Amino acid sequence: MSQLEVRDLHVTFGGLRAVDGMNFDVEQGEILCLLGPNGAGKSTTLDLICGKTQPTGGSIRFQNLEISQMWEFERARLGIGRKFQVPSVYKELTVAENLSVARSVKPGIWHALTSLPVRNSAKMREILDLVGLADKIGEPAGNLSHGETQWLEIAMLIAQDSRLILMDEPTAGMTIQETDRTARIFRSLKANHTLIVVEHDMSFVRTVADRIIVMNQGSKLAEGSIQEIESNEAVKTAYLGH
Amino acid sequence: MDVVLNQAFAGLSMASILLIIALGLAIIYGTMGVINLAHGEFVMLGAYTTWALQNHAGLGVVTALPLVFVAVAAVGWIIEKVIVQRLYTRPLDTILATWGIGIILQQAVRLGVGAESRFVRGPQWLSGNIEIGALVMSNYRIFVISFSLAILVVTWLLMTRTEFGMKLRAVIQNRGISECYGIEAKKVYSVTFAYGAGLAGIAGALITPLFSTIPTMGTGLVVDAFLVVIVGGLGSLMGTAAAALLIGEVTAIFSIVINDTLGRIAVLAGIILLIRFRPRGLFPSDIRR
Amino acid sequence: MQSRLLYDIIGLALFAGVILFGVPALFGYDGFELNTFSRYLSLAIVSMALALSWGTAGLLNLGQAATFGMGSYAMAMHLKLKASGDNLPDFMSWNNVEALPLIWAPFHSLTFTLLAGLLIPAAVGGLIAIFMFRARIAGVFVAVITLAFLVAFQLVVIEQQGLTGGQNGLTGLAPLVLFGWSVDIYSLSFYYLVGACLMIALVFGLYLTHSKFGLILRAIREDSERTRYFGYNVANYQTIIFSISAGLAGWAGMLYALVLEFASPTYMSVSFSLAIVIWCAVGGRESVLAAAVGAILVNLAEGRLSDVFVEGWHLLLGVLFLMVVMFMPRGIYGVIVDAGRAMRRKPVSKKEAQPFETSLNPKRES
Amino acid sequence: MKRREFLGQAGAVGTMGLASGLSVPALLSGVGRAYAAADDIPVGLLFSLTGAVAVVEHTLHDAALMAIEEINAAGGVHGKQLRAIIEDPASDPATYADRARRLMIRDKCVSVFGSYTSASRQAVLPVTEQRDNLYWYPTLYEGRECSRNVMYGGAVPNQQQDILLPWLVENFGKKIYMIGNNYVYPKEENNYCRILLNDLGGEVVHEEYVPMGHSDFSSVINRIRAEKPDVIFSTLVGDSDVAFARQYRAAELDPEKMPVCSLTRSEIEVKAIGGDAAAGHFSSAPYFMSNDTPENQKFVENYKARYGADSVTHFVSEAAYFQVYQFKAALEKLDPANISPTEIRDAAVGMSMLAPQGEILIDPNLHTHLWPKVGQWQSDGQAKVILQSEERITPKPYAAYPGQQCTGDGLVKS
Repeated sequence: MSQLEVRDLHVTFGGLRAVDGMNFDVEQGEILCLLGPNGAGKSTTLDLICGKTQPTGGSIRFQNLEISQMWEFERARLGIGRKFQVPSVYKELTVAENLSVARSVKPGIWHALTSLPVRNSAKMREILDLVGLADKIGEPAGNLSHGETQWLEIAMLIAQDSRLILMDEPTAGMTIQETDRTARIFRSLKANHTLIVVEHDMSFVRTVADRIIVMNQGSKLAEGSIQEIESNEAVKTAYLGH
Repeated sequence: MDVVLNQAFAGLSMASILLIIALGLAIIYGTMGVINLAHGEFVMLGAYTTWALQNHAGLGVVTALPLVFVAVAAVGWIIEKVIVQRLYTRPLDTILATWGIGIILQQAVRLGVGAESRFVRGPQWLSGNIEIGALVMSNYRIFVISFSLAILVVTWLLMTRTEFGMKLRAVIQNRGISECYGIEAKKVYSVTFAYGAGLAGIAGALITPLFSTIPTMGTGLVVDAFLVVIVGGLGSLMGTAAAALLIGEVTAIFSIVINDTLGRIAVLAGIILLIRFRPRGLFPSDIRR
Repeated sequence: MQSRLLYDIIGLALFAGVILFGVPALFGYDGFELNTFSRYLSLAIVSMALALSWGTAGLLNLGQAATFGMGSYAMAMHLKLKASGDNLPDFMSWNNVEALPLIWAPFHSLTFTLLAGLLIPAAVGGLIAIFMFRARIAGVFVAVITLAFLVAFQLVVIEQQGLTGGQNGLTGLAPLVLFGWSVDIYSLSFYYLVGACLMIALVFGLYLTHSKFGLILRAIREDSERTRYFGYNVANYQTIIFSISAGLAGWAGMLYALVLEFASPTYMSVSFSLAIVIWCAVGGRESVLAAAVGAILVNLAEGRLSDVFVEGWHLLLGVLFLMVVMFMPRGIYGVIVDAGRAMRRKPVSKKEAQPFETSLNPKRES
Repeated sequence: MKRREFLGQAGAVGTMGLASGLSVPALLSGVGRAYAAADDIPVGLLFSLTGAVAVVEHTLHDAALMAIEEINAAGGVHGKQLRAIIEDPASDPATYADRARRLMIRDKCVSVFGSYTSASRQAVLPVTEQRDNLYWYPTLYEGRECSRNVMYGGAVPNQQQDILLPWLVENFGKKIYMIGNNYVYPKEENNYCRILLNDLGGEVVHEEYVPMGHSDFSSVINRIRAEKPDVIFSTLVGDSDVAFARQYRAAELDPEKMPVCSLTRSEIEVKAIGGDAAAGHFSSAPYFMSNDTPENQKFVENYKARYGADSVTHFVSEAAYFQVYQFKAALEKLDPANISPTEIRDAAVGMSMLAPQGEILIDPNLHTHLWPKVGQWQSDGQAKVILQSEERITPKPYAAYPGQQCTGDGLVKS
């Protein structure tokens, strides 16, 4: 049984078939990269999995549970985390508070009413050390630089500790060093987490991807390892070959 | 049957007044996302300007209209420059600020002109009724209905057929990019705000022969106009017109079937349900962002 | 965050000192002044209640006056029944109501009244909240729906004259008897009763905002969408805080009806609702304490200024309010926080001084 | 009880008060009644200068203030000046209650003059009765109140309708259409009207109430057209009345065939309506500005001199004016060192004086005996009196409710 099974997934926006019959599986502990030209439906696929968009047809099973009709927060509680293309951290909250919101093992109201907003746990320090924000812990996130904001969001995803993490262009706007560091973090996450990553940076994809799916016009064009994809003729015509 | 016909006309008449007040609000809201709670006070200023022109210059309501438009638009322009412009980055605060402006305008008029109700004479040539069978229509109300339609058409043309309209729509779509192309968004906002205020002034001039002209006259109107804008769909001119018509007619029908109070309650309940299930309004605008 | 808590605790201690000891001493235990101040304190509760929903969770509730009114009517109904003895309340016989309406009957009991004044507004607030937040209504639409509800509710109350006393409201009330103590509203004990209610409400409010619950609400205020993907049921969080806020408003309403000795549909007017918004904004909507202080200060200023400028004080209030919105968007609280920060370390970050923004536009359906 | 006793008691408790805070209440119940024998006599003016009812209340304020200053200019009372303490309750009942407390408790006024609406009077009532103060209320109202602490200067239903209804039925017909704002005053007037109509064989074709401030009367006018009544019996107030009159006129309904007869429309509303739209319709009131008495000539002259040539007096501002003189006359009967609200009240009962409308008298039930009239509005904004009561009419606050009577001992039920 795969961790995530997507079958015949469809979504239509006013006549436009944004995702048109997607089928794929993702295994526990795998890093799957989604490639494709703009408008191929990559981000929409992530939206469908995390619940931002409701599918017009098809099924999404996560850990053998049908999730396509669930609310976003229910899916999140099952263990699906999402990073959006535009960095979205809470700018008015401090770094520590951002992590505390993200650390949502018990998202119920009663628990929230009976807990402190921020606990200085070893886990939190560990995560902050990992992304290099330990000295900014009390800083409002709005004061961080663009790169730091990206790191904070990644830290939040680690804190959330989702089994399946959906990443939309995590390295956009990063320097080469930062991209390398992100790649290292991703590889270290692999042990306990599954990742689906939408990314354009091919060198990054080469470093992290276990498997690649290339999308075009809402459906799967090709699937396989990096070598297989790079030698695929159809992909070359549609995407890589200009 | 007679009652139904007459009531349909009454609904149309209420709708025209709602429309003319709501139109300015809709433009301002649609363009810059500012909920102008001082809009009722612009209506009030329009009424008082009409009164002043009639009393001191002997102008009739209809001849005063262009002057009223210019005067109230000027006030709107100044307010936009001095106050509203500083608040575009925090839209919810504009509700509070414009409410404060409303209080100030109201009190300024009260202190300057006095609290008592002022009398504005309706145009003589529009007195009387047209009777078609049992349907009795007041000439002045027919005039207001036609005028509101004319304003709607003019505004629509202005938005779609002129260079200013093109600039305006560009700014609505994306302010940053428009500015790169040399459109001065600030100027566009100022002009739009002034135009919306001017329309409110015209509304004030037109309703003052029917209602009572006091400094607080705008307060009740703004809530209704605001509901019309929301029901119509943000920034949509035709939506605003349709919503005004709908609310006017439904109010008229309810008030004849039940009574005015329950009619109003029913309309409010309907509006709440509508916003709940169609938060983008009846006719969501395609030009908004 | 530590500093926020520190500010609030120091502030609460100072505030409690001023309210409990300073004010009575300052006014020489004068009954009239204490009564006036009791009025301000009860209004402080409704202002801090708005800070919970508006400041913390970003839900601008323009219907706060409706739930406030419900509380005041609950209390007034109890006292009216008491004043009427075995007879029907006078206004009912004027409206040809033959027997005591069913919904009035339980208000003979003080316990029921106190619970009803708190729980009915909370329940109504909760229902409106469920209705709105399940559909993800946000920003200005919350303001519109609550405003329309307020207008409709006030119309119903005025319309149902036989049940509510209509435009005149409920007057001719008996004094409240609490555990055998007949409450004299000009007494220091009554002042302390209201003061204690405010303190309890403030401590409760501070607890809420400084718990993880408050943190999640602030997160929702900033980006409700994002918060959902962390597994929080945003609608439930919003509903709970909305309902708590409405309940507190009802509580404030009960005290207000006691202070003024009548309940009136004007307590449920749009202008009263907007006045609550002003108090909250002037004090600072981010802190419940600041909102309470704002209510007291504005009312105090209104009381004093209207003595000096009989004709012009309304104008002055408008100008004052506009200045606050434009130049002190976070209210007095923001000024104090910024000053405190400036003292601790020299350069004040520009970004922090910015107010928070609440999304005005509906979430785009893409 | 004598004042000195109160002061003694208050002083004793006052010193204790600081020691033990909780015994202070004992002191406070005395505070409101300790009227210091100062150099002047504080009186409160509680009329809204801002907000929705300011249009009317400001004129009441003006009239009362003018009376106070006239009295002061003539040497005051017992050589003491009246000191007017002005508060603006801003048309909000809660603020009325608050400001009334200031006037009665803090400023120790011996009387407060104020308010127009029933709601505001009822808001002021609790503190007035507790402190045994005296509230001078100049407005016509619904009756059904019998406080020993309110001096009612305006007409009650029987004083407005007893001469009016037979005349209406005789001259215009039996079909009456009732329109009013939705609150207690219109409903009570209509209750009483129905009783009179019953005896006269009249008929109510429709009775309807619109919310306060309602301004679009298209539906009402359509219904009037459909029902074809003989008379419109209106108890609309303020802006609603103005809007109704203007739209009635715009709809070309003819006052000769279907007049509006109002219990509330006065010169001040007519000024806003415009003489043309008001002309031909009727109002029932004890006073019109055109009243031809020397007292009225003086009143109108002084008023215009003070507030401008285009200002108007009306039946409520007349009462606001004469009530200050009633207050003065009562004060004159008392020992200047020893005045209190209740003594002023007791001195005022049974007193008669020449008011602009004619000779009026204060009944033991604290309401006023008045001279009802019916006026027809002219296009110059003035009323022509076309019917005048031959005798002064006794106020019967509970006229619609047999078995209840308001007397000098309060409400008596039999």
